[in-house]
Formats: sequence, C-alpha cells, structure tokens
Amino acid sequence: MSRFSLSPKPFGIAPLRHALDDGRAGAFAAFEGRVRNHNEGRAVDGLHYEAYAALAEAEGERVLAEAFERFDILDARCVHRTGDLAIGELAVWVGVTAAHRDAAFAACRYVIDEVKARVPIWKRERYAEGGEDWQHP
Amino acid sequence: MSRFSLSPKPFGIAPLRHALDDGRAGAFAAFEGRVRNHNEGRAVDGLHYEAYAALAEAEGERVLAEAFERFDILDARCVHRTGDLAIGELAVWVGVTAAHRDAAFAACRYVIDEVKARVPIWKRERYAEGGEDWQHP
Amino acid sequence: MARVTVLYFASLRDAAGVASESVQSDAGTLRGFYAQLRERHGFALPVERLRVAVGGAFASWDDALREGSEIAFIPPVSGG
Amino acid sequence: MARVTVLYFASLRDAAGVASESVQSDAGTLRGFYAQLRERHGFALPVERLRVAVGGAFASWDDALREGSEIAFIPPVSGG
Repeated sequence: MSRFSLSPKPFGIAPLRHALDDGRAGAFAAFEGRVRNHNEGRAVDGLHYEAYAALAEAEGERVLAEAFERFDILDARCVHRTGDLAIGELAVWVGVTAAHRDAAFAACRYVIDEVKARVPIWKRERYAEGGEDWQHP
Repeated sequence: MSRFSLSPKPFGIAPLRHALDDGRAGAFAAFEGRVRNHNEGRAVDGLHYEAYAALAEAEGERVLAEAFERFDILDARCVHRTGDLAIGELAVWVGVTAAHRDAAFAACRYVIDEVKARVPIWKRERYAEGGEDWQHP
Repeated sequence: MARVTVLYFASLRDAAGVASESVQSDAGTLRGFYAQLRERHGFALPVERLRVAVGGAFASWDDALREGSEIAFIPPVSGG
Repeated sequence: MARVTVLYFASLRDAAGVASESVQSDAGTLRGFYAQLRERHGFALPVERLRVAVGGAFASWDDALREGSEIAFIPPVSGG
C-alpha cells in the first residue's frame, strides 16, 4: 500500500481524510504546508517543486513506516505536490489517526519534519521583484 | 470576534478551514477529536456532551487568546460539539495557521489540551453492554 | 439568608434531579453552601474536585454567598 | 572505464543544462565521479552538501562506479 505519494496536480484533502476513517480513532492530527507570500524577507509570487520521483516515493514510504514503528498510530498518509504552485496552494498534506492525541500529534510532526529533511523534492521560488532561485538549505 | 464556539449539531470543517485562508500562512495544523468505539477497555456506543454554555464560550475564548499570546500564529479556531454523538462523529476541531510549522503545531496542541482541561464540557458515555456514565476524570 | 439560583451539570444534575433550583441559604461562603447542598442531594463529588462559578465567571470558594446570584458547581470536565 | 547515466535535479540540472546525460568515466568511486562532473559543469555545490543515489536507492560516495548504472546527485532538499 502506498501511504506517501507525489501529486503533479492540485489534490483534494477530503478523500485522503476519509480513507483514514476508523471507529478506533479518537484523534486525527493534520498538517498542511502552503505556499507563503514571503520567505526570508522577500516577496514570493509562486513556487515550483521538482522531485526525483522514484526515490522520493521510496523515501516517503520509509518515513511513514518509521512513524508506524515509533508511535502508536492507526494510519497515516502524506501527499506532496510537484510542479507550479501559486500563493496559498497546498504543497504538502500529512494526516494521522490514532486512539489518542499524543501519538497523532507526534507522528504528524515526525512525518512532516522527516519529509522536509530527507525526501528528494526541491523548491524553486519565484520572486515578486523578478528572478527565481532553487532553495538548497 | 468569536474564535471558540459550541455547536449543538454536526458541523462541517471546510468553512472553518477556509475562514483561516491567508497568503502569509505557510503552515496549518489541525486536530479532530472523534468518538472512539472504546474507552478504558469498554465498548462504547456513543456519547453525549453537555456544556455550561456561557462559561464554556468565555473560557474557550480565553484559551484561544492565550494561544495568540504564547505562539507566533496568524489565526486559530476551535469548535466543540454538544448533544448526542455516534461513533466516528466529530467532537472537537482545532485549526491554527502560522507562517511556520513550529508555532502552528504548538498552538494547536495547546488549544486542545487546555480545552480538555478547563472548558466546562462533560461527556457521558453510552456502553455497548448497557449503561451510561459521566466522565469526571 | 440569601436566595440564589444554582445550576447543576452532568453527574451533579443527575444526583440533584434538576438542572437548576432556587435555594435560600445561610451559608457564609460558596464552600459552606456546597456543603449544605451536598448533604441535601448526596453529591458524590467532594468540594476539592469542583470549581465554582458565579454569574458565568469562575469564582473563589471563599467568596460570600450573595443574594440573587447564579451559582454553578463545575465537576471535573471531560470535553474533547 | 564505465559508461553510466547521470540524473541532475534542481540547481545541478540548471548548471548542467540537461536533466540527464550518458557519461564515460574512469573515476574509481562515486566521489571521484562527482569531482569530474563538478569540474566539467562548474557545479557550485561541494560533495559534502550532496547525497548520491544509484538505481533509485541511496548509495555511498565510496561505492565503485559500475558500468550501466543510473546515478543521481541529490542537492539539499527543500520540500514541504
């Protein structure tokens, strides 16, 4: 089963959320990363995300599998956009269900932190003043 | 403005979420508390939530105001159900926007923790084996 | 003597059999007033496990019982 | 000598001007191979800031360059 995926087009959250419905789940924690209109003091017009798809999917699945090992959760999903995104658009979504909220919050945080740190996806920012730049933090 | 509210009927999340749309928001953290089919080893059929409405609304607003003082967030909302709820139904929703995810996660966690600890709302569980019980932890 | 309105919630309401009542009491403080009501209704919860509110705002157990006030005893909460 | 396919991403692709290329090299290790490509394309990123993958899985810089393999250099990531 694929818990992590890349989406080259805008994706809806509702079907992802409903796939996690479970009568045992008392807690659901979610994170949305969206395109901000500024970064480090510069006005941003939009973004482009590029992924090394094969490796990103494998590494994303690994992150989700680690979340299952570390936290007492019922299920988890993560989807990351690729391509061109406008301000306010959804870049990444993480959703986690658990019986209790400690595990749901901790796993949700773990997934977004590890995805940002390890999964081969790169952001190119487009600036309001002109110019674009790859972010390689 | 009212950031905390009680809802005597099922409520949709989408309008709450959209009220938080903000081009400055890079991060959105959310928590859903739902009715679990078990609690402390007993099978649960459903719940009833009762609130002391006037005080619950005032105390809920206080919790949200504290979240603004403590964390660098853009906006936050919390809605809590009252009345009869079935398994899987949404009992409480918290949503927080921020420029960055640290503040969004921390504030979301703060709000749900404080609401559970301080806001005068009481849960009566209905058990599959029969009987009901107020939870006064 | 003061006449006040009392609001009951959750297990306190079940024990009292009413959601609210008008009560006349000679209790000096809210603490003493709860002791009287606990005896009358057989409330299981000791005062240490409750909070008290007057007029829709949290109050102190040592506050005086004031004529005409609306008093609520707040059992341990379990929202969320 | 080994002939391999190289994949470039993000700023490396911009600098190389192509998303992938077929390269013949006498480098003994992936580390040495990147040094050759860095010189050829003028990559700004030093090897310490990159990871390397072979055949879609992370690899070690000290691994040997194997004929026919597909090698990707992974700049610091910035998803999320």
